[in-house]
Amino acid sequence: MTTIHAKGISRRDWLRWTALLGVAVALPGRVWAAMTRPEEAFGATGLDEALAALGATPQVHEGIQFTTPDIAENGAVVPIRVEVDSQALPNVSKVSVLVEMNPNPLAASFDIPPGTEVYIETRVKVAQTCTLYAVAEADGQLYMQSRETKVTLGGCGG
Amino acid sequence: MKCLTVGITIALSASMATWTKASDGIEAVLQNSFIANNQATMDRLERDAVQTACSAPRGTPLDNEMLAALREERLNAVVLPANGQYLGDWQRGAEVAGNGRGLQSSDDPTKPNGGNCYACHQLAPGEVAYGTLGPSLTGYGARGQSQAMLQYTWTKLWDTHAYNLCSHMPRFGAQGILTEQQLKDVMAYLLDPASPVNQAAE
Amino acid sequence: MAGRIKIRAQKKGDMTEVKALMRHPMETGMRKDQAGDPIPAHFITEVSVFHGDQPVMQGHWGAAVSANPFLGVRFAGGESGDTVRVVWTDNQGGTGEGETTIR
Amino acid sequence: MKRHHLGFALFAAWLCSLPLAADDGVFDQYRDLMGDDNPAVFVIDEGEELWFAPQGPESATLEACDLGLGPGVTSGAYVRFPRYFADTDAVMDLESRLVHCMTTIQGRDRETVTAKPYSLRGDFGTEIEALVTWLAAESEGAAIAPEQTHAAERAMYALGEEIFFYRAGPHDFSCATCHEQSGMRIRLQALPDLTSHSGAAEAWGSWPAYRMSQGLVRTMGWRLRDCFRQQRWPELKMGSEASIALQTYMAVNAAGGMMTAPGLKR
Repeated sequence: MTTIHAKGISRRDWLRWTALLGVAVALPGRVWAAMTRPEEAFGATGLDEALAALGATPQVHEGIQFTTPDIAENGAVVPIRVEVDSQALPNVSKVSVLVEMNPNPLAASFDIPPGTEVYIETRVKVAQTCTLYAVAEADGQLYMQSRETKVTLGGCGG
Repeated sequence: MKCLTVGITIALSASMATWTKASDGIEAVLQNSFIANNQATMDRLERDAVQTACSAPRGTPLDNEMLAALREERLNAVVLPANGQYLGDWQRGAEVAGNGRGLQSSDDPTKPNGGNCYACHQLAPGEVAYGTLGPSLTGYGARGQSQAMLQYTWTKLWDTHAYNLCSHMPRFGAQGILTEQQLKDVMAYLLDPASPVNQAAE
Repeated sequence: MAGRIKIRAQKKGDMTEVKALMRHPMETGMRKDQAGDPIPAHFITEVSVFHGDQPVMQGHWGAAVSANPFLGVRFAGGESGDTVRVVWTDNQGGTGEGETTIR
Repeated sequence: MKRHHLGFALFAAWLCSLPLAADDGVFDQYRDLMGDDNPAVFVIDEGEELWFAPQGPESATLEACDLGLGPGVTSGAYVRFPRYFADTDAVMDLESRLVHCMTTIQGRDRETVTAKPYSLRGDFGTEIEALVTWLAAESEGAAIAPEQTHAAERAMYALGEEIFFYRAGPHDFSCATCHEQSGMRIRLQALPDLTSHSGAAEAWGSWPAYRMSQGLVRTMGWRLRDCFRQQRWPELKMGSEASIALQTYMAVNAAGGMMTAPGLKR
């Protein structure tokens, strides 16, 4: 993994990820996951509560590029993309996606080891028209971008 | 292919033999092909005079006299509001216009039916999810609230066939889809100057 | 038939782009079935992407990720023929795993 | 290895089959972001496995099932449906033919195999849905060419046309209410004109389809049943004469169009 060293990984991070890897090989998924899953944030039922559980109040940062559709054909499947410009915002180690009006706003959280571009695409459920947030953690600080996505009624409405 | 929007168009251009009823076997086929499900019972497959007259496949010759008589009959059967009051609450009317449920096998029969106006019509300019099967009704209130206008609009909602035989629109009053109060609320949603239908887009 | 994953991994310059589609219902636990009984929550909680033996991303998911989830990530490096592996576990103890080689 | 490219091919086909923006392109950005991955690829695999899985009292696979092109011939079979089968002396759609094979070849109970052909809320796919999805994929790229040689097939078309325009129920809805005009939509959903070749080809050619709102692949049999639910009619029975007649009407109007199923829909 010369690429990882070339990117200037800290010794601490390297040890953490190799340790995780060791566990992962022995026990796929379950154990190492439990070490880092933000349970409290997932259980939060309001946006502020979820953000508080993730750490602190995030600052808006232009280095985060957050793409969601302005209008979604269907709230059950809303495609989202989070990209972080590592020049503008280096050392991002975690990215979270929140949907303001969902029963539990935190939809997903991603741990990013050094060497992985911060580029994540997935699809989330959006219960109703509201604001979506992408929150990035770098060097212990939280940064964010937000986007409104309108969810429309489709078909015959019944 | 030419697009015929309403049956009356077909009716006026027809001449030869007449469309009265589908082939004899179709009722039996439908009885064997469907099964009652909750409130969607089998008697719903039986057609009344309007449904039968308006089931002609495209290009079928029609009986103009029969159709004209049927339209007249529908017009005479319209029930105007008992107290002469046509306008209810536009805010409740907005709910009726946006609600697509009611009378389906999957619907709760204890809940009020919707009118589902937005399925086919544009109404408030701020709502982007509107259908185009019917004409846009945005700014409908500009037509005013004269007695003639109130009665015309009520009649369209009560039984569209009174004016436009074989229109695609449901007979919200005549078929008991909406209550008299709901119809008044929809009337207000269309005609009240304060209704979003009659506001400029944001 | 949960458990399956379709993966594509493609070289893009000095990056590798991974796209994975997972077979999973992602039930929130808040829906009711036709009879009105609650449908139990059933969703992927953890998903990881490996390049060879190296982890390149770990996701923690809630029930708000869509059914049959899609995940796209990019990592530095990767050569044609290298193995990319995606594994997940769900809240009912189910697991899924799939792998492919970089094209 | 063919299957690996299937998703991409399907997507390309789907792009080509997109309706001419009755929705004014409002979802273009959404669809761009969605990209090219159709979860129906899983259901295709599941259907293929079910075809080759021994089942029922006879512990038989469906390989002896004749879909019209001879026992076991699956490639290109779907685009010829609905069609007349001499062994049952009936015009059948794919779903009812599969039920026939399950009962005659595998010895399974008809009531059981037809008890729940389509997923209900909370289900994650049925055997019929998977088999139909795989068999549709086995006709991917083929021209829609339903049989119209037997008198019974032509009678089915005529019956289908009549049912298409038959208005009934408290809302006076027929199929034609929503599907006899071009370029219209309900809410934001574009409606195919099923009386026209292009509309019928687009619709018939894209079912079965993965419905994103439900996280499931749905078949044309389900599509019709759900249309009638929304028409406020009673429930359409799977494999019923009315269902097969309407499918014949659509398929014949669609003849010459391309099979692109399984589609990807709202």
